[in-house]
Amino acid sequence: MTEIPLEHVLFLSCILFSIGFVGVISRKNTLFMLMSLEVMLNAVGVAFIGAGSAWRQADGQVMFILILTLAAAEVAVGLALFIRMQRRYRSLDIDELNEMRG
Amino acid sequence: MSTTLLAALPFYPLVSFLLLIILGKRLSWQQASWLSVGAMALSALSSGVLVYQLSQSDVHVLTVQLWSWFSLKGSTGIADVNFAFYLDALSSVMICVVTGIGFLIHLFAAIYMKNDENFSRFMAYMNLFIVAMLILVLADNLVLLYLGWEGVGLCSFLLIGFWYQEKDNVLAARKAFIVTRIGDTAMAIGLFMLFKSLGQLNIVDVTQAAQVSWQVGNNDAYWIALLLLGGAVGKSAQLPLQTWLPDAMAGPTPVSALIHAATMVTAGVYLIARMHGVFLLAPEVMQYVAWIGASTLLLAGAAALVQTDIKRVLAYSTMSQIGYMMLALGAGAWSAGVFHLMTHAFFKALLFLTAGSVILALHHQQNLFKMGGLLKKLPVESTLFIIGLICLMALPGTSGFFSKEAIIAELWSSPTAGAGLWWCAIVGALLTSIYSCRLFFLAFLGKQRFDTQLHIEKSKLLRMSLLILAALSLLGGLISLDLQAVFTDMSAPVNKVNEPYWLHTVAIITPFIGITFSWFYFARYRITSNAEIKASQSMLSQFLRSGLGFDALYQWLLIKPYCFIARLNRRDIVDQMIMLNAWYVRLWHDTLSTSQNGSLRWYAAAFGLAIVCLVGVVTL
Amino acid sequence: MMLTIIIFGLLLCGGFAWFMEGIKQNSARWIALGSFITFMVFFAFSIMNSPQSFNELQLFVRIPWISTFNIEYALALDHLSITLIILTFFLAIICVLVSWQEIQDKCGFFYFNLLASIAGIIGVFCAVDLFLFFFFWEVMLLPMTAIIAIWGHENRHFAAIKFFIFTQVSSLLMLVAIIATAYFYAQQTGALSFYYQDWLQLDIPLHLANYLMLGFFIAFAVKLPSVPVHSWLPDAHTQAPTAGSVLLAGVLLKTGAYGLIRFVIFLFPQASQDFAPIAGTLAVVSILYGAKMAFAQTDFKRLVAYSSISHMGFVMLALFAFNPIAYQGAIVTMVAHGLSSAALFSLAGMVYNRIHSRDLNDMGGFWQSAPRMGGFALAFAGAAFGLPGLANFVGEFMSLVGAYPHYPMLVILAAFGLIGSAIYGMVLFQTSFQGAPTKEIADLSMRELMISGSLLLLLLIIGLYPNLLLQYSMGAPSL
Amino acid sequence: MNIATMENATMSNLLGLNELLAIMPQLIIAFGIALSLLLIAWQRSQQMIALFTKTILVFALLLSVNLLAVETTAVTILLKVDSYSIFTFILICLSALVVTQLSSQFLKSHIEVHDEYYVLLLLVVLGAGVLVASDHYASLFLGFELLSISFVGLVGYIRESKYAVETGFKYLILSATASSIMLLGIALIYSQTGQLSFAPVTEISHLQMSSFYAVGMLLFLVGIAFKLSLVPFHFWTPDVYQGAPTPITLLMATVSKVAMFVVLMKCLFSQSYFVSENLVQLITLLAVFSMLIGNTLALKQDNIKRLLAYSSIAHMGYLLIVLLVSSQQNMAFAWQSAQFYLAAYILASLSIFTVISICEHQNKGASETDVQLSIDSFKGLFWRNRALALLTIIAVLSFAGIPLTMGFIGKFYLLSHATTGQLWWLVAALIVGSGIALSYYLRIVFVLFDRNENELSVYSYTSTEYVLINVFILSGIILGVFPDLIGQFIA
Repeated sequence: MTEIPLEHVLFLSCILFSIGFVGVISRKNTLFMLMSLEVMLNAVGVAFIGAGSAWRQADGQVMFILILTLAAAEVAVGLALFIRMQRRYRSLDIDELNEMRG
Repeated sequence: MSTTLLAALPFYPLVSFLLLIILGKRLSWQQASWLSVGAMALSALSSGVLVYQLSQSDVHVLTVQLWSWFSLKGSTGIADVNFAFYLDALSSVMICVVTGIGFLIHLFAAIYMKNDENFSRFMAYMNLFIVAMLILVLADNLVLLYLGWEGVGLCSFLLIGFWYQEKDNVLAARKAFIVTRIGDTAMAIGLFMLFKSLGQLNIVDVTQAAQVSWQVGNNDAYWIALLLLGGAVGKSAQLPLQTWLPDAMAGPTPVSALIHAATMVTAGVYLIARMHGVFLLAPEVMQYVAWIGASTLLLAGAAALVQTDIKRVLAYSTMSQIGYMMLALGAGAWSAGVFHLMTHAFFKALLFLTAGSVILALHHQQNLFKMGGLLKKLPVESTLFIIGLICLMALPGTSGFFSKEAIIAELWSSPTAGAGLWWCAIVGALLTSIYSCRLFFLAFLGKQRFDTQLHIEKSKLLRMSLLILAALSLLGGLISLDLQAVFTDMSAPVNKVNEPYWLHTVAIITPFIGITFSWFYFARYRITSNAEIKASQSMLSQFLRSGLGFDALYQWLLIKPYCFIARLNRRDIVDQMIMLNAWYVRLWHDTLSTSQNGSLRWYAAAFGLAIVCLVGVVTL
Repeated sequence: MMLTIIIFGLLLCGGFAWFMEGIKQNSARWIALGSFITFMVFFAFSIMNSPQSFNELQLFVRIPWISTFNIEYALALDHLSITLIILTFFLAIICVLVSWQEIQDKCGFFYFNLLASIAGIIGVFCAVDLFLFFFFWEVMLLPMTAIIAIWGHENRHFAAIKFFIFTQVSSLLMLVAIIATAYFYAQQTGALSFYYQDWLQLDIPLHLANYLMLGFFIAFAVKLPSVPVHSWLPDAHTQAPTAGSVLLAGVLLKTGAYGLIRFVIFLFPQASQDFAPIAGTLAVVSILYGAKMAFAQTDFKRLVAYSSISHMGFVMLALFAFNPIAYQGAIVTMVAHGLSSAALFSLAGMVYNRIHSRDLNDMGGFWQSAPRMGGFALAFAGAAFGLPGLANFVGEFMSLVGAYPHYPMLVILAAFGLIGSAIYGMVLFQTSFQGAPTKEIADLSMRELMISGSLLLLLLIIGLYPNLLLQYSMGAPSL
Repeated sequence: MNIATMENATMSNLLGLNELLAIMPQLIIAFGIALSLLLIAWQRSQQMIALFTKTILVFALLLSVNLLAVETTAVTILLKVDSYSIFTFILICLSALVVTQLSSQFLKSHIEVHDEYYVLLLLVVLGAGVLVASDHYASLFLGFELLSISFVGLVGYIRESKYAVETGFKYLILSATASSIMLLGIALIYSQTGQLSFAPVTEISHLQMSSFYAVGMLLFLVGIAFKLSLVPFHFWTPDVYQGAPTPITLLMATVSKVAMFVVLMKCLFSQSYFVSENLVQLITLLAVFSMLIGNTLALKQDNIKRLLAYSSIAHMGYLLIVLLVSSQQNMAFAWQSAQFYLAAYILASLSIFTVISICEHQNKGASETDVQLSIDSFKGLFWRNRALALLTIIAVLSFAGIPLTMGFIGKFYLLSHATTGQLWWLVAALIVGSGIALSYYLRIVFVLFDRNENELSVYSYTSTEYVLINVFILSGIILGVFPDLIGQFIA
């Protein structure tokens, strides 16, 4: 079937990435921030897969697997912190966490 | 033998100065006065011997070099400046005046200042002054002359401000020093120009090099002579820089007698006389000298008419007499000018010292309108004062007559002076006689306007010194100065052929006209009527009394703006400009630290913003 | 070898003094005094009987130090540095004597800083490798800043920081110029070198030489305070302790002038000749501005600080006149200003110890109760406004005579500085010592008499017989 | 065809003995981690785990010291070990050693046993080791992630401290975003060049045009810049430095910065990036901004840790000068200056943080969990404890770049690099930046000498700390006066 041009894939991943980034910036609840982090990482995965297939190499997919492990590790640590925040601040609003300034 | 005598001349007063300063309070009055007056006697004696030896020696010049000061490796070879003394006819006259009159004044001062508690400090300053004056007069190069010049300025500052407890003495001393310093700077610039064009600073070499390399009216000669004139004007209190002399009367009277009558104020005249080689090459500057002399002459004469303080009258009269000397030098009558310098030293010292003893008698009362009728009370002082006055007025026979006539005679046909200046001299002589008579009537005739008991000083030494001075001022005219050796070379013979015949007669009778006029005009001062006599407060007399408003002019023109600028920029604008940067950085700190507001979402937003901008930078 | 012994010897003595203070009270100052005197005598003797004639730079030691940039530890001496080193030693002794009673707490550390800064200054005067010169140039700053910051008066931190930043930022410019010249040398001859003698043979194209010369000039103009960058000096002086001010005015300003001679005029002759008119105007502006500002001050030390800005203006004017007489005049002015400003500052210290204030309005009529101090004050104020017979006059006269053929207008303006100096000299002397006696102060003690006496004696000797200094610099290279 | 070539390449690398030897230090750290996990399972005691970590680090250090003379060997296409990476790894191990010494002091005040702290520490060192030796984007990615994730754990380690959660979250979210941005950059680069290794790309020409490559390189740089806390991306640094426990702040300031910078240099230099004009412009922009804004922000800062955070931003700005290389032979000198400057920076940070942690330990009352040291808490330190004050002075002067300290020679290297490269803008920014920096560095030094402080308690510290302090003082001065001792290692 016809070859999907590389630029389309890259544009897709960039758009997906900026959606995730905007999610991190706008969301007030920490859980949703973690989720949008995931969105960004998956967008990068798409880009790697696209690039790998364009060059007929397996490196893209190898990198994607590594990214998956990274995402998992991050979320694990993020959720641990999420629970401690819930216990200490009784709320999940990220804006609670701004005592250090100046 | 004579060279060692010459070399040692200034060292006697120097040694006594050092002893007086170091031992200071431990010396009793006798020891201090013996030390200082003895040193003066020694130097007077040795200068007498020197003058005698000079006249015997064939080449009429004595030089001695003590040590080499420094050497200026200029473009035109090495000009080394060293501590060396040069004695010729001109400087022999000067050292005689300085040491002779100086000795007499020291004698008078020893008794006059007897009960002042830091007497030794006073005599030390007087000796230091004599040292500086001798160095000035004997210097063989202009830099050593400048050393004496500033030394003399410093001593006049110390002596004017001797009673530094009162505020106005302090201000008078400061004014004297700074005004003379302005003159000295002009002279210093003159020296720089001189060295640049001639490469020499030694007086004899300068005169010879000037003859060789410059012709008459040369531009360099013009500027150098003008600047040297600036120096002389500053030191001899001539027109532009004369405001300090009347205030200098704040010092003790022997100081006024020594410094502000006999020696220091004549330093300017000596400088011009010594550098006549340069001045002759710049005729316009000689005209300026003449005009400055004439205008100061008239200004001082007018101011002296309305003064209330006896010492200020004498101060203005000194200023006008030095105006005469300047006029003489300007007209090219070098030896007449120097002769007048000598005679003026005699009678002006006499006048000041007698005024001093009068003031002492009246318990430091200097206001003329508080004196009167002293002829009967102080017969000796008044006779001496009369002798001084007649010399001042140049009545025939007195020393003043000979010297003033010599000057006036040369004015009419001299190329750089002329009829106009001659008439100024005559009007000046008229003014002199008027204010002298006014002074005499106010102080010695008329009703006694004081009630305190007179404190008569009976000391023989005082009387003896005054008598010697009186004799000198009367017979001074007979001393014939042969200064031709110094001034022969260039002064072209002045043809006196078409002078009007009535020249001499007018010159002789002007003083008498002045006396008769003031006899009638100031009648109410001399008759013993009990009408109240006060100084006239009219606008004109106020204006004249303040020295024709020069003080106010300089205050408004120079001192006020300088103080204003200084106060305006007290905290150093340049410093604030640099501190502005520090403030600017602190401002940036405050703005930037608001961006650290601690909220995570703001950090991420900033992150994103930065990426967007950088992508824009990279792609475009 | 001798110079290294002196520099590191001084440092060791400093450490020893600091250590001994802990053991025995007041022992530090004796050690400091003793070490200064012994090193001075040692230096004088080794110079006296050393065979070389010091008209040219005589190398003393040259060993490789940082091989990656082949920087060497090279020290050399010539007449200029010998005169300045002897002046430094003399003023160091004066510093110790002046702070005999003034420094009471932590004096061990104080004398350590004093000895360290003197070692740094001597290093500056004899370093011949440019990197080593810069190294000593910065090292001498540290103890000086410490002295100002720890033993200074009320807002000493501000003055110390301002002093340090001014000098540091400008010397960074110099570092850039040093590196650029070194690499230019490497381009020309292949090998990188910081050695001064190699750089002298280098002919640098004019457009590059202008920038390099400017880099050096700015650093030295900050140190020799010329007007636009002078404002650190009054603050540093008012806040520094007396010894600090004596050291700062007496010697640190001379390192700026020394740098100008050695690394601006000799190293970039053509570029500095083009730059000379600007430098001349800067010098005259600092003379007149210094005199005017001095007149406006009411603080004793601030007035003397502005007066030294005015005096150093004469030095810069003389140096940029490229005339042998002016060169000698500059050297004499440097030494004379060192002595006269050190004297005025020690006087200020003595007055401060008695009435605990530097403000001229609190003073008045001291001559009545302290005649000897009044005499010395008059002499030192006389030296400050160039009274002939004292050393400053000879220096200023020769500088102006030498500079006149090159800049007639500038010299005439500079001569107005003489009047300005007379005015502030009068204000300084008369407001404090004449007028109605306000306070009774004790006259000079034996120690203070020794200080002022020796300074006055030196001023008189140089004033009346300057050949002591001049016969050395007679052979100044014909500029 | 591609896979085949790759196969035999890896086959030949893996078995070679000297390749194995080349990456032996990293391997030792990895085994160390596994063994310490076993140790925790066997017996949990605070001293045991600390001692074990120290032995592992010392062992790795010794091994890499005698590896210094090895010539560059490529271990699999992922890693390439050369003398630069070995020297940097030595620096990393040294700072890790000091951190373990300080943290064992730091953790003593908490009751429970903290074994996983040391495991995370070793993980950080391993991550840095991988980064330093990496020659491939994948190994870069692995090292980077290993470093960031373990730092998230370490940063929020002290449970009771009120800032722990906030620091943890801030670091997690922002470093995750940064790593995803970097990955996106790598993906874009990979899509254009077709190779993930750092080897020089064959045809450069068409790359200039494609904006994807340019954006990719930019995003990659942004990810690294975040870690180096350069200006537009520096916001997280002050808060995290203040919130984290002192040894961890030291670890972050030294190990993570050094590793990131060396990997950036390896990546950029090997791909001869300096051909593209706007990348050079970008780096200049970043450098100038970090120098000026970093110093300005630190001006009136009172909290000592925040102040050091801003000063490290400024120092990374100075360091960026080294990246702007104009020619091939200039690159060797660039490596020398970078390594010397990093050594000086690390030594200074180690010394100042040792002083801070000792002072913190003294000031800490029984109750409160963490104490924020401000500059005034150093008041009069010189008269109370001379050694500590001397150490602070040398550290601060070395940061400011004043002679007699190593920092000056580091600044000298940078300045000579900048002047030979005619980077006049950067020289100007350096001079202005160090002018501003002086004002806050001197403030610290002068506070030490304030003597109107009533005589507080004299600081007491254990013998190892005493040795540590004296070693830092001596090395600070000796390396400052005789920089050749380090010089010939780097050359």
